Amino acid sequence: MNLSVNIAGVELKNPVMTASGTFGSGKEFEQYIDINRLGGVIVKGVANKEWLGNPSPRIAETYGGMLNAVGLQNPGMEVFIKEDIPFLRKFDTKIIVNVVGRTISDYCEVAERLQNEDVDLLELNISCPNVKEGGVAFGISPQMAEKITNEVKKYAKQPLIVKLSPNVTDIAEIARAVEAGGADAVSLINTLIGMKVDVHKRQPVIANKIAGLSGPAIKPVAVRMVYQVAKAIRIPIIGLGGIMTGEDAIEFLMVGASAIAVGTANLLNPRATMNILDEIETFMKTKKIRDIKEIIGIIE
Amino acid sequence: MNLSVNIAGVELKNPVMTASGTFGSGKEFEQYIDINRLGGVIVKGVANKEWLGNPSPRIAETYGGMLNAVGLQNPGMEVFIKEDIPFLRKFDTKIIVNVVGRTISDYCEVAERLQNEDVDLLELNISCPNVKEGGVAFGISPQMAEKITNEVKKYAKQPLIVKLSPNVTDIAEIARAVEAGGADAVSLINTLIGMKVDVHKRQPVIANKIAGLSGPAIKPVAVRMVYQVAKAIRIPIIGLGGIMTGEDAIEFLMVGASAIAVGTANLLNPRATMNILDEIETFMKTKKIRDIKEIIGIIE
Amino acid sequence: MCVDKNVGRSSCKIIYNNQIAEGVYEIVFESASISSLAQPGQFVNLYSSIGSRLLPRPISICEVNTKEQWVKLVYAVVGDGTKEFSMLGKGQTIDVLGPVGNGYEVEACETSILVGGGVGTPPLLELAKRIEGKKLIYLGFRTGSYLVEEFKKYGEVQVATDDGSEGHHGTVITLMNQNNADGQRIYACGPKPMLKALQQWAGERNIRAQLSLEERMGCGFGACVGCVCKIKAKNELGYTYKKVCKDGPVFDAKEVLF
Amino acid sequence: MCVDKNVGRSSCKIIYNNQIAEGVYEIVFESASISSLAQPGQFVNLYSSIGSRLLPRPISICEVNTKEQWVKLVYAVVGDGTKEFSMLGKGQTIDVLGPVGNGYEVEACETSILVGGGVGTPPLLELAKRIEGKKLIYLGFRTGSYLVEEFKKYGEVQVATDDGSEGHHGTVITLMNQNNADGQRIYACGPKPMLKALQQWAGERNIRAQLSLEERMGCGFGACVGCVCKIKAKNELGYTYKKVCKDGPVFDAKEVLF
Ligand SMILES: Cc1cc2nc3c(=O)[nH]c(=O)nc-3n(C[C@H](O)[C@H](O)[C@H](O)COP(=O)(O)OP(=O)(O)OC[C@H]3O[C@@H](n4cnc5c(N)ncnc54)[C@H](O)[C@@H]3O)c2cc1C
Ligand SMILES: Cc1cc2nc3c(=O)[nH]c(=O)nc-3n(C[C@H](O)[C@H](O)[C@H](O)COP(=O)(O)OP(=O)(O)OC[C@H]3O[C@@H](n4cnc5c(N)ncnc54)[C@H](O)[C@@H]3O)c2cc1C
Ligand SMILES: Cc1cc2nc3c(=O)[nH]c(=O)nc-3n(C[C@H](O)[C@H](O)[C@H](O)COP(=O)(O)O)c2cc1C
Ligand SMILES: Cc1cc2nc3c(=O)[nH]c(=O)nc-3n(C[C@H](O)[C@H](O)[C@H](O)COP(=O)(O)O)c2cc1C
Ligand code: FES
Ligand code: FES
Repeated sequence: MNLSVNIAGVELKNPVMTASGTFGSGKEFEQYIDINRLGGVIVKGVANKEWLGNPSPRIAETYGGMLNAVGLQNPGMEVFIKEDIPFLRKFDTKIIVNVVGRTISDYCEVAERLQNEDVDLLELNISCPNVKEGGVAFGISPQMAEKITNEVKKYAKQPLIVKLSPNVTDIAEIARAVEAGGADAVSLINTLIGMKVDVHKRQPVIANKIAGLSGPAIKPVAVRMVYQVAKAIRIPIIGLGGIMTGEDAIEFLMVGASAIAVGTANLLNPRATMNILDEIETFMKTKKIRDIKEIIGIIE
Repeated sequence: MNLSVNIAGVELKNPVMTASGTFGSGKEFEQYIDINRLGGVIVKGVANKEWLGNPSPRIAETYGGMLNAVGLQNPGMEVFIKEDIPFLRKFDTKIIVNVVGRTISDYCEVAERLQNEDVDLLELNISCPNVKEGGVAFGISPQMAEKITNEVKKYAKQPLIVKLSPNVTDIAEIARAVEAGGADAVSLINTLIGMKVDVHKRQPVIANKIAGLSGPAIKPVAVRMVYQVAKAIRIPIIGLGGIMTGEDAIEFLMVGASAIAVGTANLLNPRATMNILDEIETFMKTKKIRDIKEIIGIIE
Repeated sequence: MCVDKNVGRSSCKIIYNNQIAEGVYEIVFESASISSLAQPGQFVNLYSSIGSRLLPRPISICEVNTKEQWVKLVYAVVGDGTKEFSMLGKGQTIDVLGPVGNGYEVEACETSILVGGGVGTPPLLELAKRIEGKKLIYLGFRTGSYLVEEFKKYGEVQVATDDGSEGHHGTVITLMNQNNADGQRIYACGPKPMLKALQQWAGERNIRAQLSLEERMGCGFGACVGCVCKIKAKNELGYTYKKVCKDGPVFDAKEVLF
Repeated sequence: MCVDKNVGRSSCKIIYNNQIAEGVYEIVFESASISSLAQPGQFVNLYSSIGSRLLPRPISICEVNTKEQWVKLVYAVVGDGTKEFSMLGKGQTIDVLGPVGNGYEVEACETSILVGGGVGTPPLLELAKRIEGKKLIYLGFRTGSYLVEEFKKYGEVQVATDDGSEGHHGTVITLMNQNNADGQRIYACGPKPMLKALQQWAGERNIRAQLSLEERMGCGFGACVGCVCKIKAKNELGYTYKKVCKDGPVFDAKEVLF
């Protein structure tokens, strides 16, 4: 049984990765899972400098989903390079760095700094709904998305994935723009923008008021967008949004994703990725699928 | 305790309505609920002529939600006028007609035909994701949305609500456009576009492939959009999307909706609107709120 | 006691819920209203108690007892919802709405033919009870059988199985042909291929057949227009969409466009 | 038997789950790993079995028995999740992950002061068991009390209630002042206003105090950075955000910025 897939020249041993921001850099998961089994680890967002993040509360539960407004709290790239890369390199898995910034040059600075670091892929996060600066604006305009991709490409030594926002009218248009800008792959979806009110306290549950909606509730939107993007571009797609089970993962592969990432499910059960891998393998065995690539994009 | 609210000059006895397409014209509900208690009934989409709708399967279950691709099956306005208006007029509630069309003149034709009919409000549906023709395109472009609103206004005798699509980058922009076009109110949200794949059969679950996602899963997106639109326009808002309980309804009122509509919940329990009304009344009693208008838009 | 109103979605107490064949369960619950209102061929909506599974699971009414106020259903475990139901036990409750749908029109005649396939057999039981005259009952299963003894109380039962594990080895249709089955009315419920074959069978013999159809449902009581099937119509297309949950599930075989 | 690894989210069998005060429940479940690993001040994540409620409910560990391999928690019903838990019974299971968090640093000294408020009292029980030396235990409640008898086994207990229904009429802080409470270490868990007042109280007397904080959680084991609180830092802002679930829930009072 062959589960390996290829994303922009990087061979993943299987299509199961962890979604940025839901796995830290893996340290919290080491005691629960065998990180070696993962196709790749997409680490939490890394900026050029330390970001403090948003005030609390940052989390709310919604029906079948959750809201978060962490605001990309991270200690900055130097700490990441010093602490997280050596930790992850102990494992036989690919390292994908989620890059965040406020300005194009912030992003470029991170890409440049990572040039000679032991990192397999970069993921450009232009779609975080929880920070006012830059991030979002780049993800919702095709012109801006193309431009930032193009600029960062000049500094990136590793292949570049661009992570798309679902909060747009036409995601295929944005995908085409980043493809034109030189992206080597796209990942989608980031969180939908949502809000929740505490009707007793008469205030938003989240300090930041608006927040990112993730979890199984959003899966149908994510599947639809991956499907639409797969019809629009030729570079590989990493599909994510609400994946909880092996069958969820297979849905994304069937509509055209070459790999998938598990997000919220990690938070609800640290062993989620292992279960999903097991379920994919069982599915393939039962259906006599010898190579996972047989089912990628089989939905017309 | 005063629950009445005013939408574009029409006084509703309470803010609880039924969402278009989830209540038919009420006939299926007569045996389960007292239709007189409803603030208003928004009937299923009505076109100038009979629409056949989409092939089966039209429905799928998703995590905390559902997909539908009914495709606005309806017998056309003449049947509606002959059968449904007289039925609904037996009850002491407002009648709101959801108007659908393929071209601007289709919409205008329905508005014109209803001029002298006993109908309280029109709701222009420019946001149904399940029909290829017209509908969607009008809802995702501010220019088109303004134009169609403006045209239909010329024929409409009743005040005009425009129903907005959530599948856009900037819903506030569309809301401002329809306000400029002369809309008397807006309602939001219609369904998110989603998709589901049957991994065993290797095909989309819904014959139409893509479909509209509704139910509690989408509530955070709906609340956020109502909040954003409330900050952007001055005409009243009807809030909907995933309302299952009285507290859900109150969330929408608090972020700025003057009334709400119950959709998917009707399908899951035909008495949903009655329970929601009871829960709103209990909430008001417990919190000593004398007039429902006290809490409309209290979230900054 | 007789209840004359469908009371909507309500919680019903389970009397028992037992496996009667591999992956097939029989559930009996208390309901004054459903037991007194139910007509053969109607169904009920069962609801999950897991918040993430919202839609109704339509299950045909197999048998009711108006006096003892219970309702019996037979269902196969095919997915998460029916699996959840299968784990319920005596004394627990389940949310139910019904009876819903347009059942069989029971017509008096000399010989009626009842044809059931798989979990399409249960709804024929209450029907068999209520039809007068001679009844030829053909029951088809993939493997094994269930409810056969119950059916024997009301008519002459013939069983066919796909794997030959019981009765005739083959489909109910080949069995009917083999037996030269003859009657004035056909009542059927089962998988689409069986119904399609029966439509032809009945058409050739000019026998009125009533078929019970299935479709995915959004509400199960006529509100969403989600569960439609193609019914012949005199328009350009030759068909129109009708609701399985409200206009059906039982349709005249002549009307159905498969 | 001793288990040296946190086994992740797993299903635990409930030994009992009883109401011990108005809206307050005591649940005891089996877990070899949690009972052997737990440190005072650590907590576990409880999970709903309703698919629509996904997030963990963090509940402090009240008491464990390593030999009998059980874990006791005490929780108040405040919302849908805790309401669901309250309906579970003996023999049923519940999904649990833990122990998680950074508990109290137990320091030997002559007199320790333990201060609990409401459902902040339970975690102090296992702590009281494990601290050596004299223990002054102050427990505050809105009305009534619970666990008081258990605490009496380990130290001198004083109770305060907001409504005067039991013990001192007022807060634990006023009670402590009244008693001229004195000691070298303070361990506290309870509502924010109580902790804030204690921070000041301890600061004025220069006593080291450890406070257990609460925050809404996304994962409860350090992965999401969702549960942060403000901890003093030498940067421009004067603070940084630390994770309550991992860096805490117990922090030194001197570090916390309320
Ligand atoms: C009018 C009517 C009467 C029925 N009576 C019975 C009965 O008496 N006994 C019985 O065992 N089953 C009956 N069914 C089928 C039953 O409703 C489905 O098997 C059930 O809803 C599946 O639920 P699930 O959650 O277990 O499966 P899911 O996980 O939802 O789906 C599993 C499989 O079941 C199929 N399915 C799902 N929903 C439906 C549906 N509404 N109609 C048809 N197929 C569906 C899907 O195609 C899927 O492949 C009836 C269906 C209808 C429409
Ligand atoms: C480290 C830690 C230890 C805890 N220990 C205990 C304990 O031993 N006993 C106990 O009864 N409670 C304890 N709590 C609080 C408990 O986690 C919440 O009461 C519970 O999660 C509420 O769940 P619910 O579904 O019933 O309420 P929800 O419907 O989710 O919310 C109801 C109310 O509870 C509050 N709440 C929700 N989640 C949290 C949370 N994570 N932290 C604080 N408040 C919250 C909300 O503000 C809301 O007003 C602890 C919390 C933390 C963070
Ligand atoms: C707590 C949390 C933090 C996140 N942080 C990031 C981040 O730093 N960078 C990023 O690109 N996406 C971030 N995301 C988005 C996820 O990577 C993912 O795109 C989204 O949650 C949808 O997938 P899911 O439904 O499987 O969680 C975060 C999501 C969550 C829930
Ligand atoms: C089965 C179904 C049919 C619908 N038909 C219509 C329609 O005819 N016109 C319309 O404007 N919206 C239609 N909608 C959208 C709803 O009115 C509503 O906007 C949407 O479902 C979100 O609300 P909810 O989550 O409460 O269902 C339909 C929704 C469903 C589920
Ligand atoms: S299922 Fe809703 S109309 Fe039939
Ligand atoms: S709750 Fe996720 S890091 Fe603390």
